[in-house]
Amino acid sequence: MPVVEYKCIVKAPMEPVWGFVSVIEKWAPFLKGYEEHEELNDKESVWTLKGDVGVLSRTVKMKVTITNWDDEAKRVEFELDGINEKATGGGTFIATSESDSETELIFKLEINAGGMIGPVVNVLLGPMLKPVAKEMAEKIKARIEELQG
Amino acid sequence: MPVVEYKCIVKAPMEPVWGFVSVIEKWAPFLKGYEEHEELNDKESVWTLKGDVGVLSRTVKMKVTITNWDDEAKRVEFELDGINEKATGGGTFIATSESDSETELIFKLEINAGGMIGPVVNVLLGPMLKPVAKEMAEKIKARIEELQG
Amino acid sequence: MAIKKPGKWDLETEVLVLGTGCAGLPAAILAHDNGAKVMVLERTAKVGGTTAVSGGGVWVPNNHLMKEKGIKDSKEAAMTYCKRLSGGKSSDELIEKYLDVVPEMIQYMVDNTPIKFEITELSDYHPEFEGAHQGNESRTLGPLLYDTNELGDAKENLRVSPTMSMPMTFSESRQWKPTCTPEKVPWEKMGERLANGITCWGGGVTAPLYKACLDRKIEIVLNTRAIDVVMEDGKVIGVVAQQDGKDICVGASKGVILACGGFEWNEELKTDFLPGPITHPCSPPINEGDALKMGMSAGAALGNMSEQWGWISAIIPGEESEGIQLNRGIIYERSMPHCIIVNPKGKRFVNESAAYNDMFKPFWEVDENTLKFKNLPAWAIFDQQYKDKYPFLTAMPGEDVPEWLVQADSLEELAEKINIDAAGLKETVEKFNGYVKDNKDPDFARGDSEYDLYWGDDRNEPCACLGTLEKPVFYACEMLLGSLGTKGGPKTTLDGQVIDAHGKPITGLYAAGNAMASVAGGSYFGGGATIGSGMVFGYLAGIHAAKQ
Amino acid sequence: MAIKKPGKWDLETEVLVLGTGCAGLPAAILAHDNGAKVMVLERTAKVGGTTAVSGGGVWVPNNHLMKEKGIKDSKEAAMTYCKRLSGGKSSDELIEKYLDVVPEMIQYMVDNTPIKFEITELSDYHPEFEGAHQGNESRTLGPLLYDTNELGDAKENLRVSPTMSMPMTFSESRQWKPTCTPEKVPWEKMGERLANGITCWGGGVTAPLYKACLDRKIEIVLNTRAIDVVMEDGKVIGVVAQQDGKDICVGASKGVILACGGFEWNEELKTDFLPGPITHPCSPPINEGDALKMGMSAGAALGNMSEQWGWISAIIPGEESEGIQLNRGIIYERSMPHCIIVNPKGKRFVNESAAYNDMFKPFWEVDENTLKFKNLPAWAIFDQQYKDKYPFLTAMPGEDVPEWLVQADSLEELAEKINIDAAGLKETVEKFNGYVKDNKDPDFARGDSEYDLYWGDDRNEPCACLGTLEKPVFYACEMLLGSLGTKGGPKTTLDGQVIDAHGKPITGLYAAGNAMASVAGGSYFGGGATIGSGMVFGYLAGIHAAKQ
Repeated sequence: MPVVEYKCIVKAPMEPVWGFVSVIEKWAPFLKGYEEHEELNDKESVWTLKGDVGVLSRTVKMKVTITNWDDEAKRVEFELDGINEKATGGGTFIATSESDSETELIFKLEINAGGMIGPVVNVLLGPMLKPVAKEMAEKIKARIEELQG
Repeated sequence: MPVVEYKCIVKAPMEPVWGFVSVIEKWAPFLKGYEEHEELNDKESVWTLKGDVGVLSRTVKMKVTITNWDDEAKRVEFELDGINEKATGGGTFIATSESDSETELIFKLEINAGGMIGPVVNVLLGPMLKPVAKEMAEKIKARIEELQG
Repeated sequence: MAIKKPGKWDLETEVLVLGTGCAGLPAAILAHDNGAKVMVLERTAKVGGTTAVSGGGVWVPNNHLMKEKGIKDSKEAAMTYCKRLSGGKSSDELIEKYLDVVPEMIQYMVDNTPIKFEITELSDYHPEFEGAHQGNESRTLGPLLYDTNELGDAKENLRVSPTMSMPMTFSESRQWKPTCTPEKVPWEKMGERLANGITCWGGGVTAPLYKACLDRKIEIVLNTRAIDVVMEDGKVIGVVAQQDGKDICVGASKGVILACGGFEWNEELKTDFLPGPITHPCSPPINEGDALKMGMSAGAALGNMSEQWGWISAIIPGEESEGIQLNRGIIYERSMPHCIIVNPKGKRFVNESAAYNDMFKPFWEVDENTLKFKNLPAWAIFDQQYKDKYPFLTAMPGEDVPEWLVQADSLEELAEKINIDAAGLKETVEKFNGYVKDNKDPDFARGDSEYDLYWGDDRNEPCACLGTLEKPVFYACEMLLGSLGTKGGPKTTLDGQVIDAHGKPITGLYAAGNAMASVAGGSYFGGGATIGSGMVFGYLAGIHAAKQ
Repeated sequence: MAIKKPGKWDLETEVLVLGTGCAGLPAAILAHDNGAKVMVLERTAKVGGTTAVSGGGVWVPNNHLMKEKGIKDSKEAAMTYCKRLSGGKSSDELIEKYLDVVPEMIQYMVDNTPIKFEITELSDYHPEFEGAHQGNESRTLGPLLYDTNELGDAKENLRVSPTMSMPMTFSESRQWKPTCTPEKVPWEKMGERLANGITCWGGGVTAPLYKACLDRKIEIVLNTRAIDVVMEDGKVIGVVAQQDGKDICVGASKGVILACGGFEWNEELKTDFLPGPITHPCSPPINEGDALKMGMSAGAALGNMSEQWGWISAIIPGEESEGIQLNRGIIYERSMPHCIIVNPKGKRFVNESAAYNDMFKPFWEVDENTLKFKNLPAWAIFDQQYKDKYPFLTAMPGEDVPEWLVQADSLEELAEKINIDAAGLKETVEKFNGYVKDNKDPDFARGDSEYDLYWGDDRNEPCACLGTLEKPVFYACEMLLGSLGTKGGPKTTLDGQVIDAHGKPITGLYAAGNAMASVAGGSYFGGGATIGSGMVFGYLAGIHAAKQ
């Protein structure tokens, strides 16, 4: 099962970082291949992404369900469920205050292609996840730091 | 109705001239467009000719009927009847001794295209006859003179 | 490869035109009238090219005679129509140029040469399409009679058609209908006209244009075949030509205009470019792709290469012209009542009455299993009703059945004689006879378009092109792959300049007529779209070259 | 127009090869092995060209593996077969050259590069024709697995197929039948191989040939696109290429080998030369006719211009590769039981199971009345029996029905959804179901040829490619006009030298692969006839150029 974890330090206090991260609209466009998302309710949303599988790119619809949103611990946990592709997975988002001016962001994602040829898709998917996680985290970092001036 | 008459003087006495002319096989190949002829009997034969009508050339089958073969008068009269084309006509062949060493050959031919568009075909046919008659007569003349040495 | 500049030119001019058909003659006239010294090379001994053996119509939307007669037309309508027909194989700009220039060009020719036209009754070839014109508002102009004695001795140089030589106009032909009621034609009068040197059809175009060249003292060099271009610094400056068995170099300081036809008589080029065969072209056997080869030599971009002006033909064995079997174009025969066309399975496969270019296309269909052409050999099948009423090629109604027509007392026997499926033929004829009774052909829509009726018998009720096949004797004649000419070649600018593979004009090289990538693309706008485009782009090339 | 010699070359070599597919790589290898200094220009960042996305088979009559296995073959038999298939669009001499050289070429590659082959079970594409081979004596060689780690860092430069990336051999594929019994495929193992850099199919050809170039230290310059030839005195001496946004001149003292593919991605050239459209090519979107344009610039004669390696395709909306919609080739889907292809009238029009090149041809048939393509849009129609058993593109049996498949509970409803004639479809399906029961398709002979069965389900009785459509749900997927590449281009001598319009070789210019006028003419000999001819004429061109 392809898994990725990416950490980075944002040069900003916890509050603005968490304030940014907890509003999905703010960072959704930073997700590689993001096309649109629709919030069904507090917990559930449907995301349309263009995702790479090897040299092939597909438009994937995923249902994202937030299973735990902990404003205290600054931690979000979610599950993924493919709508037009057989795939499941989940992830977490954790912000940790490192100092008054620095916050660590941790992004974890795992995804598992299902169906008969899932084992092959996962092999192709694996190398794609890391750059996606990195790009998103770095863009969030840059945006928050920019907003902080 | 297209008609042509062609005369020429052959430098040879009457006998060899008539002897040559009266054997069809000898001069048939000199007729422009001649392909073959088949003798049905003493009087009748079928000729296959490639004939020009304007810039078009057609393979024409004609029945030739000798209506008068006069060895005394050195005169042959014949009638033509188209087999695969509507056409009728006829002609004469006359040899006249001019001197001991010269014989006049007269070749007359008339042909009349029939059928609905006959009037047009005759217009196109007209200018074609003269060269045909001339070529044949001249070739006969040359051949007889050559044979005379 | 193009040839390098020779030490000395054998002949020199400013504008050099290759070919003497409907593209070459206007090119020469306009180049002259725009101030250039002009020379024309003609490979044969005769002037007139493919146009000389054609019907001579010119497709001119918005022409001056329509205006005089109060017939409304618009460039926009014609544009809509032409774009649909070209099938994307011609550019909108080129079509627009054609439509802009063709009325002006015809007016110029009428004003400045002895050529004369009348309005015809021929509809566009898809009168049911948007922007098309019906027969009562025809865009096709027909040439009037022309007295070739006007040419003096040069009359002997005129190319004469082996089949289109009957000197009658479009309107006379429409009145007498030689293809339908030949007994109404005043044949004696036709003979007289012919005897008196009167010409019409294609000759009604080529003879007066030839006269216009003679009047201008434009030098037309016969028996001289250009075979390659001479280039210097990427510019065409002349040609190499064969004359009297030797090569000569002809310099052209302002430009060379390729107007020497297509490649329908060149076996290798046809194989190289066309999807299917043309075994029996209807054009004179002189179009061997000289222009295409010269264009390729010069590095021309090529366009519309898979298309040709399709026309089904037939042969009468033993008929020859220019020393080879004559291929006769088939048109009214397939459109008459009591005649259908079938394939080896005995099945119809096409609207027999549709316009020639388009009804040709199904003849090239390939069977994916056998890799043979599905519909070949194809046969026209007709019955005694037809034979009694209408001509078929040269076989006149009421006259004897010629040897070259296959005949039999039953369809089965006929099928056997021509080696096609007898059961299939019988079923097809039964089905077709039913369609005739219903006055509706659900398989191929024969008779639905006004065009389909033009070559039929309008006395035939209820439809001019539908009639049963039921009365023995039954007849068959093989339908062969003919062509009026190819229509692919060097691509040009709107002024007729040949462009290269990168889209840049090649200085000094022009193409027009069947030598160029045709404005018509995949189809045929209407009667005279061939000659119209030849004349327009010849006209434009002549003007442009003269101004260099 | 070709470019004139520059003052100074930016790069210089002896033999310059353009392209890195199955023609370019052997050309480079052979030119090197025959003593020349070689440089290769590749327009993209990746090595492998069209071959990289192909099946990787090579059609080699009389090959060494057949001999080892005791399979008899003869050049004469192959010659008879190839001549029938080429349809006169290729010369006998060129076919003979192919047959003479292809076994020798493959032996050379096996002996001198890391490439390896096995015998497959694929029959020739018309096994019922004289001289053809059946599947049990196959002439198609399949590449073996190759470990791309052998390439070191250059592994990253390999072009990877978006659809043919499953690393299994022809024989494994025949054993597991992923298109028929995908549940039998060891998918975990496939994943492992992929993760470990193992490639096969086209990659099984391109990767080891790339390695052979690396071993020889042949310089392959990526991201450098040749766009025109440089000529001097009628001789090609180099090219102009685009690199990093600027033009560079590359000199080639012994010759330039055009091996950079066809023109199936160039809209203008397709319009100029092909009779019909290719809207959804299956090749990488890099074949824009650069070779053809360079050939034309140099004055090349062109051949086989109206043909292409036909292949029907389909799309899954949203799937992209190289930034544009991915066109997926359709092959087994149309050949399975319970699936037919119909036109807008709801009628079948083709043997769905016939070989791809030839079954494409009816898709280009034009209606003479409407001037539209008769059979477009075309639809594959199948039922729940199919869906339960077989994959359709990426929709696996037993898995959910994807959005891109149209589905309906009845044929009428399905017809309505895809806007085709419902009555026609119903009648067609009823007729077809009857044919299935009779085990005989009298309309299109589906199943008559052994080839038709190859992509079917051999568990299906009595015929691997015939099954009824009767169990709802019914499904539809549009069949689009794909292509493996065009196959017209500059004509060559038997050594691969490009010839001009007069038949003379153009010194310094060669063509191979889809860049040249193909030896296959109008058809497709068997699996790997594309790659086989690319390799053979690349091989010959490399040798000839090196010896200049």
